[in-house]
Amino acid sequence: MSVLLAVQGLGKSFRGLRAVNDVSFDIREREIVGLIGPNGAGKTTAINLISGAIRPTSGVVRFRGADVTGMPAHRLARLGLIRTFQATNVYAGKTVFENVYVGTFSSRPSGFWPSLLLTAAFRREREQTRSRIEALLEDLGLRDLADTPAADLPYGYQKMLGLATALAGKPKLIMLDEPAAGLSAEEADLISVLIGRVRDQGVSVLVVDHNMRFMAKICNRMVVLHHGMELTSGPTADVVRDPRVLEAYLGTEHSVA
Amino acid sequence: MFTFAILSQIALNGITLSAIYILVALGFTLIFGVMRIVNFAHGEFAMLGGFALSFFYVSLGLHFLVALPIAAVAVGAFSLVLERVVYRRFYQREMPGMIASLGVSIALMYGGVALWGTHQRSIPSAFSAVYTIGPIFVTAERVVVIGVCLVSLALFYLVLRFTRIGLAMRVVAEDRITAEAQGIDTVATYRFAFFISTAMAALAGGLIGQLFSLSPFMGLMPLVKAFIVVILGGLGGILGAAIGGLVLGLGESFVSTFYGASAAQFISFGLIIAILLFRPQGLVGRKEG
Amino acid sequence: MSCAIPGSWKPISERSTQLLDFNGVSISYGAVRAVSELSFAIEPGETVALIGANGAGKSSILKAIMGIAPIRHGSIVFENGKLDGLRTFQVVRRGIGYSPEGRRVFAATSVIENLHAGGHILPRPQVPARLAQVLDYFPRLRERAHQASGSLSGGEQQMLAIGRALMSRPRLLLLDEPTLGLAPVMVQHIGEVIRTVQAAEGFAVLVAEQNAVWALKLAGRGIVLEVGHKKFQGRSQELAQDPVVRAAYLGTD
Amino acid sequence: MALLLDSDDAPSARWRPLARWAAWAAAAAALLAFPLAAGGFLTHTATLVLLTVIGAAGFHLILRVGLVSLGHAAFAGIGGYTSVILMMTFGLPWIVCFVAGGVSAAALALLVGPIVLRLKGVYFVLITFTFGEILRLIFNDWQSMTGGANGISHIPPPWPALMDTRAYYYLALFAAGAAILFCARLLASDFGRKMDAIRESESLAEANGIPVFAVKVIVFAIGCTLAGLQGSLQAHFIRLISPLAYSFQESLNFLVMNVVGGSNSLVGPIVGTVFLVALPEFLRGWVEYQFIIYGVILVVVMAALPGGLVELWQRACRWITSLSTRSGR
Amino acid sequence: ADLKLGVIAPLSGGGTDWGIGTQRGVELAVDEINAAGGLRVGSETYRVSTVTYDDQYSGQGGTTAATRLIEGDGVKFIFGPLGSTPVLAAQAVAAPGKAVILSSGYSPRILTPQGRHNFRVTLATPEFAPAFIGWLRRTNAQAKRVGIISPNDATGQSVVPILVDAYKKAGFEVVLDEKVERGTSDFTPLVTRMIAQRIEVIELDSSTPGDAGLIVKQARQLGYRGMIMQTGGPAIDEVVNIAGGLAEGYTTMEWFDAGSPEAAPLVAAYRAKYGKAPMNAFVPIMYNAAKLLFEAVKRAGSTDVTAVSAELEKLEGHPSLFGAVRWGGQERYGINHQLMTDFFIAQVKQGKPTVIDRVRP
Ligand SMILES: Nc1ncnc2c1ncn2[C@@H]1O[C@H](COP(=O)(O)OP(=O)(O)OP(=O)(O)O)[C@@H](O)[C@H]1O
Ligand SMILES: Nc1ncnc2c1ncn2[C@@H]1O[C@H](COP(=O)(O)OP(=O)(O)OP(=O)(O)O)[C@@H](O)[C@H]1O
Ligand SMILES: [Mg+2]
Ligand SMILES: [Mg+2]
Repeated sequence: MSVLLAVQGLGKSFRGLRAVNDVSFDIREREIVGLIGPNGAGKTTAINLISGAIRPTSGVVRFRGADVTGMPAHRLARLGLIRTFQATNVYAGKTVFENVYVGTFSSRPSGFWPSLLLTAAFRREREQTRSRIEALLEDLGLRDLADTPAADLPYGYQKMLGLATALAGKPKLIMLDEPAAGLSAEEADLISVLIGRVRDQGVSVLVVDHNMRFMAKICNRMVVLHHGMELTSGPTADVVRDPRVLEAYLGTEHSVA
Repeated sequence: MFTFAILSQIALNGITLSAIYILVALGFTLIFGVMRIVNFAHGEFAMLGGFALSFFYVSLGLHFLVALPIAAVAVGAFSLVLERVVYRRFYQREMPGMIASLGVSIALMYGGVALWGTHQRSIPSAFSAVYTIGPIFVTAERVVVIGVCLVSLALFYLVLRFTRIGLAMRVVAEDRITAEAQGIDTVATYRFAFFISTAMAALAGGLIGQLFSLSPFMGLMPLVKAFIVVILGGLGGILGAAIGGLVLGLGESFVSTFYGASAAQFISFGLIIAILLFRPQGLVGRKEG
Repeated sequence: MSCAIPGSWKPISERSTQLLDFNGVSISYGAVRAVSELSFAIEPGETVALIGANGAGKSSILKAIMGIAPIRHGSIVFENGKLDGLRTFQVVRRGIGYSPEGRRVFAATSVIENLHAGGHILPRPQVPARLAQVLDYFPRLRERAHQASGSLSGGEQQMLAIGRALMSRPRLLLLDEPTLGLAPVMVQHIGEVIRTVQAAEGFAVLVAEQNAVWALKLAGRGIVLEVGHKKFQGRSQELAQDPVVRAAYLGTD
Repeated sequence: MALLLDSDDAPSARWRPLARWAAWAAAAAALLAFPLAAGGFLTHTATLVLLTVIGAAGFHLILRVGLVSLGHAAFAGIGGYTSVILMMTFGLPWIVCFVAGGVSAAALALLVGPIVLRLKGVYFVLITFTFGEILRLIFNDWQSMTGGANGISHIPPPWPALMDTRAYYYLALFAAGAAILFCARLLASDFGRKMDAIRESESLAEANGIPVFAVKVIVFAIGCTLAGLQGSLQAHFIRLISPLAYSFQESLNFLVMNVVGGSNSLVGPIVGTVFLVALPEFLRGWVEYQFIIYGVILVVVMAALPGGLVELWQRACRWITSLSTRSGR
Repeated sequence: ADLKLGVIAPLSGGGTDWGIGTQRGVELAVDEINAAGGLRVGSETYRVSTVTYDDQYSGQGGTTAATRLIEGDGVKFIFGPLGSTPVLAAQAVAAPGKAVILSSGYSPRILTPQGRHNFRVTLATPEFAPAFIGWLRRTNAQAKRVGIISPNDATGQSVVPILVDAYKKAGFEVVLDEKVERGTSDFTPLVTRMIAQRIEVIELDSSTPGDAGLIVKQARQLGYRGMIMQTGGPAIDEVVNIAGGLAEGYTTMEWFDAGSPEAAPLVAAYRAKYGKAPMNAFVPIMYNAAKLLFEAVKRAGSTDVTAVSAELEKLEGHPSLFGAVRWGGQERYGINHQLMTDFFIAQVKQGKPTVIDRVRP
């Protein structure tokens, strides 16, 4: 399996505070990598750096072989690198359907005129998109909410919607910041199944979450951050038994059921 | 040709101007910060302040330094009525709020026309003395203006930084519901902020009336200046307003003395653009949100 | 169903010791009915967990108590005083602390100032001491004391939200998804903190959680909601054993 | 038509197609017949409304990406002066000047857009305000070219036949119609959805692969172009052009029209323009109090209809549909 | 029958004062003639009424107002506007021959040989500037360095060159020429500039009364000792009102000596109708213009635009509030449609406006 994303010596500091410090790791195709670590370890910042939301102070990011360090997020998205956010992932004023529709833009020919002039070709293509979106909503059990304004959804559904929107962009690599947070065990399981399926369709996943049941279930490998630095990394089974990880992150009560 | 004497004269003029700008700007930024309303009527509250002062000082013959605060409080009180019937509906709703306040502005302005006519009038100088410090002329008027501004600036700073109500105003500005969930009476907080804001505008209006002249249309100038000052300083509150005010006041004064009126317009506008481009968040502004 | 026993404790009418009486309350947003005719009670010092899937109505219940969400029928009584009709800040002054869903810290203001805001209703002299106390509960906040809260990590923000709610020395603490986005070790830590503080100050806790495992560990009893109705209620251990509950809310592997 | 308006922008979207067609036909007929029925002055006013609508629509586009430009009127000025000067000093045919008016505004927008669009929110408002005022000062002070504050008078109409207000009305009607259709399509298209996404959350839009900055620049340019075209048409209609008409207060008027009409659908600025240009006519009875009343009306409208006047219409629709459904069972 | 007169004037914004003056002047004349049983033209007797529209001092406003008067209200006689731009705009609408326009804008372009129905009923700068400045030269021989402060608006821009020219001709040196944006209220920088340039005469040109007052006040406060003149924009009362004691010596022109016996009835009528609100120069000017129009209509025996214009031209010598009518402007504008009137030079003495001289352009 070839390397899809390669991060080398990534670093970012905010007024002296080293949020991310010389972090390196790879993600291969069809692989689900977990990025874990205590609160404030730098996970979200790492995702921001990779996705182009903010510029790294040091380090290189290569995606599908090309150096994409500091490339604007929207171009990365079109290259197939899409991320979700820890907090807001929805366009509050738009309906569920419209949210996902926006998600599809990065995966579609975005001709200005065809859509303006409603060419036949465009209309055909839009129909396909429509059905694709409906399938997606079906998958996440959002079908019935298709016309609800995102703002009125309870927290959990908003999470789901954010995921759907990201997936609609047909990513090669998707980076999820706490997708299971605020979801009930049942829903978390649903998501993990979904992510599994996404992977089977040939998408790699970088996932950040504190729900270890969830993480343990889906991750092939894990990278552990601590104070912005890589604490350890390796196969999930090893990582979750690593005493340093238990001490710094998982805590004594923890057990991977 | 521009001797030291003249330079210091210019500086003095500039500082007086700055003082007034800052006074107006503070109230403006307070309302914007707390209620998210760009209050187009802010200048009209200054206008009312001017006429209120002329009522208490000229008509009732109170001492200037007594009449001034009374006028400010009177206008603040009146503004609370508007707060109740108009502004309260528009808190945290920028667009409609902007337009509604524009409506208030127009109504007040032409209400003023109906009441006082359109001709410009003046508030006779309370302090006609003119000191000559060395070669420069310092009118007592201007000293008073600067003094009043310094005092209210200081007070305002202390309140906002070190008192509960100050903190309350700042957190209410950020998230009303959560603030309320801390036990803060947000409605009362709004009312307080609104009162302070309009009272300060009125204070400035009084000073403008004393220094320059009164007319129902006098509100536009303070509004535009406040707008520039606030954003130039960055919505960073007091420090921002203070710096923005000084930059604008001194800038205008020097530029238009050296290069004349029309050039001054271009230069000062050019300056504003330049500053904004180098400091997209204003001189001391933080990123919003 | 071993634990679906409504009568597993005395009916509301017979209890006078109760702190909060949530009595036949319905909550709806326009057409959406979030909670219908729900009743439960909380006794002083006890901890009750509200668990349920998304949209079950957990947050709505807490919001209703806080006077944020409008209630259609029913009444909410706290220490023999009606809460419904009060404005939120008045509810707080009655002695209820609230840590909202999704943290909602004051992003632009510093950590310290957030906590000060939390202490708004305390007599001024008491604030510094209380502040020190809370910072002891959450040493991480002390480290970040003067950082703008918006730039805190997710978890740090959650600690801040809880700390802020504790500032006012509430007799009833409402926590909406307090473990949301917290590292396991931190989840555990928060649980301990809540227990210690509770032991020290004797307030009652009503916690709405997705993380049922944790919630049921923390709470003496639990109420399981499903689309606005009480589905089960019972002692935590019992609920934790119940197969149906396990399947739906604790997760199976 | 139905196709052209398959968008959130058609308040009539809820209607059955037939009713929709009927309505459009009726509206078109009314607009075409208007000058025949109305007197010279009403036609004059109507023409002004139609022309203003073009600029207001341009303003609306910019508003839809969450930006308020207080330099909008100044861009109308650019269009106006360009076209007038080309026609009167260089004697070029009107159509050339007209196009040049639009192009010049567009060019300037593309030039400054990338600079000013680095700013957001109120900062953008201030910089556009400042930029607009600078343009106004140039109009005002460059006397050799713009005739200074006196402006340029005795501007010839596009062609002699258009001396007549009624004739000009139809030109304006055509222009406004075209502009509106264009905007409606734009907003209904994918590009329009991108605009809305940007307004809601820039960071999220960026993450969803929308080139936020580029989109903003394009929208700004299109909006300003419309302003420029209006400026040109208006100058040749009023037959006089002077800097006063391009101050920031005029830009503010565009904002008022949008918000009073309703700022989240294209119908808003249209309704708003009609309302705000017509309103003073109704108020003219009370010379002294007209402005007070005007101000109060602004407040009342905003208080009663936060979504602007279109809300009335939407409420009406909802009411009708509710009736029909009730009668249905 | 009914005769509607149109008035176009700024009734909002800066120029409102003069706008209201214009409106009141016409109304006073109308009241007078109606009281006298109406305007009798041949066999007909008309009840006269007025329709006033605000032009907001802008070109577009002028167009709209004029269109409305002519197309909407079928008005044939228009008083005002008084801003150069709106006047030009209104004339464009009225052409050809739809209405007689008795305006009072300063711009030289207002009178053209083609504009057969356009009259100007106030003196414009080209008429009074030489006379006034000549007077200045006579009264203080030594002064030399002049600084002009004028509003950067249509009037200012079109008038200043004429002033500069007049000053040069009278042997002065115009050292500074400052154009001020509307809404400026702090003139200290400009005055400081003037002082630094050792200016001896500050010329306020067409500054609004308010601005003039402020400039005078601030100049004196900064220790300026020289002359302060205003060639135009008559408003000495407001200047005194604003500058108070500091207005001493401020010199300007008055169209009209409100103290003179001829003025008494008008002043009385004004007081009766409008109370003690200050009566500015446009009241007598437009009152006078209206009476001239009535006379011309009487003589024409019809309300036909062409006929009335012709009669207006023939009013030469007819007695009026400003003395016998004189039409001028032929040599300057190629048409004799400029009403020539004597004007007065007023100066603030012991805090009171005092007429100190009478000048004939
Ligand atoms: N813009 C910023 N300015 C200053 N400090 C920041 C900024 N953004 C993040 N930080 C700090 O950097 C550290 C890492 O933050 P980050 O959000 O990446 O943590 P995280 O691993 O995502 O934590 P969590 O799991 O709680 O979300 C935190 O200590 C945070 O306070
Ligand atoms: N502001 C609102 N407007 C309309 N409907 C709302 C609003 N808030 C909540 N709802 C609806 O009320 C129901 C209950 O929402 P609530 O947030 O209480 O559920 P929850 O149990 O807290 O879900 P979660 O676990 O995701 O937080 C949901 O169906 C939701 O769609
Ligand atoms: Mg994070
Ligand atoms: Mg919830």
